[in-house]
Amino acid sequence: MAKPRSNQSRLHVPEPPFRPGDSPDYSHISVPTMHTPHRPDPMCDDHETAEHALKLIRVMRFNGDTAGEWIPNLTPDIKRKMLKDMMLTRAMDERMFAMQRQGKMSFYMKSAGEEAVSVGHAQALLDTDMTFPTYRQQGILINRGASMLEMMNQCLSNSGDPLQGKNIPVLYSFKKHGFFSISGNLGTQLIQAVGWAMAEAYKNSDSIASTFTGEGATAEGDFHYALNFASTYRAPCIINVVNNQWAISSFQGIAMGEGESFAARGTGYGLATLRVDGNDALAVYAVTSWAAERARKGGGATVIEHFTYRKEGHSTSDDPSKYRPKNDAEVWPFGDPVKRLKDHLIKLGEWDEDQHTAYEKEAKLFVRETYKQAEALGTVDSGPQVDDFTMFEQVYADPPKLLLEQKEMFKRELG
Amino acid sequence: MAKPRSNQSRLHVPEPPFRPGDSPDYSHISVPTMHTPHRPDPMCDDHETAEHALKLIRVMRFNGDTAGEWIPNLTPDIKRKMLKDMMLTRAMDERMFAMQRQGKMSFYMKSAGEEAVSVGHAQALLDTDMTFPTYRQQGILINRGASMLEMMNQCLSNSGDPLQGKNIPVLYSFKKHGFFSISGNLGTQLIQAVGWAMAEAYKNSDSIASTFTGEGATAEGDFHYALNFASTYRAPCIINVVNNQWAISSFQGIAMGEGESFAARGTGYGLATLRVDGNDALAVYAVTSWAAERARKGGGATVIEHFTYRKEGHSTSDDPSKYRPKNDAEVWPFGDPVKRLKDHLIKLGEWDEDQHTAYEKEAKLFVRETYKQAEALGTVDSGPQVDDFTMFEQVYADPPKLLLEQKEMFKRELG
Amino acid sequence: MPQMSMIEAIRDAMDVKMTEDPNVLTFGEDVGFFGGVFRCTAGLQEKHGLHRCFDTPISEGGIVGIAIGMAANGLRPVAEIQFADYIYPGYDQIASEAARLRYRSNGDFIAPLTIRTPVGGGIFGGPTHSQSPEALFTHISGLKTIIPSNPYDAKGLLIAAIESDDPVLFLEPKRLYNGPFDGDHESPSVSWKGHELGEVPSGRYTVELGKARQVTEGSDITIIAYGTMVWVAEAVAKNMGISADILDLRSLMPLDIDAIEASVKKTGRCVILHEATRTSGFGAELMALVHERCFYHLEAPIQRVTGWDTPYPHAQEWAYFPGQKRVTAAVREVLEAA
Amino acid sequence: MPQMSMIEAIRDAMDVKMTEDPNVLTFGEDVGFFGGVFRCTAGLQEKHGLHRCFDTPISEGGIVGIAIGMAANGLRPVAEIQFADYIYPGYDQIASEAARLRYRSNGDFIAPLTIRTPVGGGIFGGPTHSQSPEALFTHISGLKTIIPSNPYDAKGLLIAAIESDDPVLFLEPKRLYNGPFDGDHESPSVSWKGHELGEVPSGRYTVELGKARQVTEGSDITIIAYGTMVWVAEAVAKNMGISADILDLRSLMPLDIDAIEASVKKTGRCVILHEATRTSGFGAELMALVHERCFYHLEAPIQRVTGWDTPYPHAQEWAYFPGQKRVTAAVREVLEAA
Ligand SMILES: Cc1ncc(C[n+]2csc(CCOP(=O)(O)OP(=O)(O)O)c2C)c(N)n1
Ligand SMILES: Cc1ncc(C[n+]2csc(CCOP(=O)(O)OP(=O)(O)O)c2C)c(N)n1
Ligand SMILES: [Mg+2]
Ligand SMILES: [Mg+2]
Repeated sequence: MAKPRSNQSRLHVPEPPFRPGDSPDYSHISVPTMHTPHRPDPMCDDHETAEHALKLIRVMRFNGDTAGEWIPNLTPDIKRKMLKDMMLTRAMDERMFAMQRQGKMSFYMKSAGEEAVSVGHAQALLDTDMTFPTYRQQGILINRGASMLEMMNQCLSNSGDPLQGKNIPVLYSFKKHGFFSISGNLGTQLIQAVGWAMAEAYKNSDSIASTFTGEGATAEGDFHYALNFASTYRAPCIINVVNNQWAISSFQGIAMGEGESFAARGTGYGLATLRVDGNDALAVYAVTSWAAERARKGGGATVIEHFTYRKEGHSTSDDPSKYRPKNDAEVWPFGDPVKRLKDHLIKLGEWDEDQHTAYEKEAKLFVRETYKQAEALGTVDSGPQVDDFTMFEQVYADPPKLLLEQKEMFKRELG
Repeated sequence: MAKPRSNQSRLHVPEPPFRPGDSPDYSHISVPTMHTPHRPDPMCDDHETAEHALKLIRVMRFNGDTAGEWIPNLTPDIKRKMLKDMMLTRAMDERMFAMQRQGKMSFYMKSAGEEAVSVGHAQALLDTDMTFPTYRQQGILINRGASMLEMMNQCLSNSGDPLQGKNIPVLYSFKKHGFFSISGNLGTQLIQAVGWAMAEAYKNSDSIASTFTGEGATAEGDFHYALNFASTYRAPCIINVVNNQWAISSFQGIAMGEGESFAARGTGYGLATLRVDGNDALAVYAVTSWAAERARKGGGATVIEHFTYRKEGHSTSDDPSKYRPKNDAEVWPFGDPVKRLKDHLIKLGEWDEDQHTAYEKEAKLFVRETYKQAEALGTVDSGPQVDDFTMFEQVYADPPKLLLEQKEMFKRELG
Repeated sequence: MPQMSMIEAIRDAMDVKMTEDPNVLTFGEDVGFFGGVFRCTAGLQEKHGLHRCFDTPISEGGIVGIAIGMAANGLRPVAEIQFADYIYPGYDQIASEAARLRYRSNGDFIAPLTIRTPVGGGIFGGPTHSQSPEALFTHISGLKTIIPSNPYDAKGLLIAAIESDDPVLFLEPKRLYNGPFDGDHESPSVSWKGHELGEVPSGRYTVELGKARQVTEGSDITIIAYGTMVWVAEAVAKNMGISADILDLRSLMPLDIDAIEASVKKTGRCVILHEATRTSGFGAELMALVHERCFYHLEAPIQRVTGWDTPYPHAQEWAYFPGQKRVTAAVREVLEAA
Repeated sequence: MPQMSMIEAIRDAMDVKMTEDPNVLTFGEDVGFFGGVFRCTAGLQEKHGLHRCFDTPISEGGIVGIAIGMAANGLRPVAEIQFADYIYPGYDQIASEAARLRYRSNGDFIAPLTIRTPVGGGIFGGPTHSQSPEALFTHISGLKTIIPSNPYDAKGLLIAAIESDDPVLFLEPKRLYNGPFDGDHESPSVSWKGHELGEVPSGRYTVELGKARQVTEGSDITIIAYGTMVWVAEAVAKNMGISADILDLRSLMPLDIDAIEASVKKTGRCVILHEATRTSGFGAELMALVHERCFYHLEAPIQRVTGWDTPYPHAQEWAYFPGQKRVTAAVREVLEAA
């Protein structure tokens, strides 16, 4: 580990082990292989999961085998679907990133390295379960069969944008796919998801809510509200912390402090707590099923930490080589989530390199074709565009007179 | 335990075991006698205190004996001072409550039943340590020798009020006694105390900060901020949660949910966590010394839960018989903090009933005399009063012109 | 017609809606078993069940946050914030979330919640139990801000708020809970009993959000007020023996700009009252609007009478409160201006 | 004289103060090693040490909270909030605590902290990277609110803010970080290089908080602006070829009311500009103040030109932004009014 940088006072400020120029070495992070913790009954006492908050639940070994108590009962078809969803998510991310670089979009955010979290999680939920995602779970939409054209239209803020240009790229809203409107304000949706889940219980429904935060945003008050209210009212929900090691330029130790895991934050609230290898799609599926069952049966909420790695920049506005070693992502010891599920399927005899290359191409082609259709509907500054006057809509259910007058003022401005 | 009240939905809403009309029976709360947890080294790993968050540290048994590893090394003189401070605090509270009832004050808040928390804690700190109290730690001021006349003047908002009528009764500010200005907004001072402590570390000073919250207010975001920032920057501070079982009318289970203790909230943040019998002044002293030593030596923050009971109404505006059994306080199994220290001192042979009665009288007399002096300086609506124009002062260091103009407007209004 | 205090009228509004619509529920600090520190929810838990009227942790951000999630999921939550002075930890959830959810999702999700909270001074509550923060909310597009001045309006407006598909902030002047208050703290308190506006129909009725109430009709001057200040305005006009158009706004956003404009165009003179801090208070917006629309009809500069640019002091409460003296002086000046 | 962008000037202000006063330190999200998402603190950690310029958790409430504690304990913290749109979780700590600590303790404790945060649109940031929430702060007594429009002022005002014994909210128009912006998004961007106001003296100097800058002197009309809108005002006046008194307020609270009053009394006509949402924006207060003081000197109704009462949309950014067209129309109307 790198030596701590000079600090002339007793004020302790944590620093990441490696900075640009360092040769990162993660041998201090133990990669559990066989000793994945046991799987308690989903209706167990929350105490029984305290150790799970500090361990790491894994299903797939690096050689493609599966091991331990958490192996989910999934058909090869479903596993192939998961792999394809992850590949499609990645293909879309790559295309959109490139298009942003060409000036077609104001902004984009990839989920590279984290596809197993969104896809594995979504696969284990019911369609009636509402998800409250951040901007890095586009895989949920892909898994739930949302229209990629609509997603791209949103990113382009074009004439086909379901949000009519009101929001920045990636901040989707797809109620029809159980995908809550993403807020640009970090953390806020955590407690809203708890409220949504409370409403499900109130209505005696079987559905649950599942909400996401990055590890960085756990520092917001909303995270505390969510854990506390979920505990008090035994809300049927899942609180997912995606620990991808980085906020923007801050490493996870800034949010974590002297704590040992983000899952462990839930322990003091009496919530179930699981920590999972977030690059292991089957493990993500397994812990999600466990937590969903617990929630659905009235056992209350589970905090799941998805331990993963943000392989690329925070967004198109970011350059990670400014604050971490260039090869950090490569030496990260948990591998790539797509490759890991691929290796597993190949080992099973349910997938091969040719199929993989073929689907890679197919996904790329599909994304390219879809993007073409999207661009034909315009971009934020060219082609068919959203009518400017739509900006006055959906502020209120019934717009106040003062707002209608402003619409008139704007008409006069345009002449 | 009382049966839960009817609830026609799956939404779980916690309820206290007893309501008015019930016969409270706290036999389910175990009162640990000899098995107080062991005392680790104050610089131990935070893990070693995880069990302490769920147990209860005690020093005094009900018969006045002391037991266990936490017995503090205190002279009889200091113990007597603590007893007297507690008695004086109680005597003042009683007088002020009665005077409020006579209309002399707009409001008052007693600390009955919780005197050991404030006095025991203050006794274990250094004068240079800044405390960030709530409205129920007046015992800190008494212990630190603040002028009771000034305190009463504040409550009366009279011509001698150091705050010149700006704030409501009990929300004292005594920088000279290391007593931070109490905010009417719950929770806010928790994170401010962490900032104060960070500044001490930044300045390489040995002083620490100690901050308080009721168990109810732990639900505010500031509690989370405090634990998180204290952990990240290893701030030299103590975070005290006074669990007196009640917010206003809400029992502690509303804030706690499925959690097991408020001290345990700190575990997930990697902070040291102690839970103490808050009616045991010697135990409060002991845990405070431990946490103060840890903080001063660079070991970071400790969360201390003081397990106690609010014997009376929340404030003069409250009537607890509306929401809890009338005799709840009496059957509460941890006794009265004054009586417990008294019994211990008597057992030691350092105090007797006569001395006790004598000091009770002395305290009462002192309070009565002091109150007379205070009332001579006026009350909020009679006698010498704060000049109305002082309301324009201390808004800014240098008042803006618009504010000075308002002062002139007010002059004109008075004619 | 039943006689009600404002507290009872507010409680009745919730009771009516909870009885009629299973999606309506209410919660907040001390709201459940105890029935609220001002007793606005007393009896509702017993009548409607633990799951429909309950206590929350002391967490205003959490309270608003769950209300948003519930509202998006089809319920009609009525959340209580114990004092408006404590609403700020929930400010982000209100301004960034409740008010913006419809817009940012282009109508895909909405947040039809109501937040009730007591405002205003007059009970020696000092800096943290007396604030009137309405202007911090009227600046937030997407939010409706309502403030009744009497039991009849309180019930009708609260029912309309609960039924509104937009998030509504419902401010309750605590000094009016038990009776009208004309700003003279030295005279004995009056109750709503026997007061015309204390006559509150049973069952459901609504008062439209966005319509002002014409308190008195007159020709000399327009006095724009809301909440407690409506009563001060009425007392001042009466004592001065002037013929005033007094408007009780009731709804700050949406605003009854037509009523304001018509009145000032008629009288040519205008005084605006509020209890909140002067600078950037809602009076500034009202003044701007009147100026923009009625400039050529004004015979004197508009004046506003407000609280000062200081926190609400404890002992100097009546020096802070814009009472009859301050209002009278302003009205006189405006009337006497050439 | 050194040439600086506004980013460099802001960084230099902190550098100067950190060099001169060991009690000054700065922190915020991504502020440390990385130097801030807008690079305002780049290099400060390396130069002054890890303990004087560091990253914080993503917790605006926590950031302001520790700043208050530090400030009360004798330090001079400069806290960065990454975007003003994210300041709301810290609103309670700012409004209830930083702004009130001096008052409620009658001067026993003070909170001399500075909060820096970027405001305004023009970078396609949509609803959550474009807001101008100044009016939510000018209503808070005890707080100072500053907004520079150029590098020279930015440095001098920030140094004055750090030295002020009051809490200061320091708003940085992000569209001006790298150059002046006249509201015409279609013309090529300009940089501060070579610009007169990009000439920034080295070392310590201050610009007094509460003094407006007279941008141009004129006799036809007064245009009151701040932040980005100052540049739009200048372009409009130039293009229209009118003789305008343009005031760059720089400080909203304390406000240079004398300068405003003198100017409007001279010109008799006034237009007020801001980018924020119209209703209850700071323009309302300015309009109220001008009305109160200059009524008899006004030859036409004052107009305000503002953003709309909607969230800041993404695609319709330039339809929302109060650009030259909107401003020109208002100025023309005011000039032409009888
Ligand atoms: C309330 C708030 N504060 C700050 C930001 C700016 N911001 C956007 S993303 C980000 C980092 C988030 O990190 P993390 O929570 O770990 O999520 P990740 O991007 O790693 O998925 C920051 C600081 C914001 N959007 N909202
Ligand atoms: C932010 C905020 N919300 C609500 C209140 C109103 N309030 C004052 S005291 C109180 C109960 C506090 O309970 P607890 O934290 O347990 O402290 P205790 O009174 O028991 O010492 C409430 C709800 C407040 N003062 N501040
Ligand atoms: Mg992250
Ligand atoms: Mg309590």
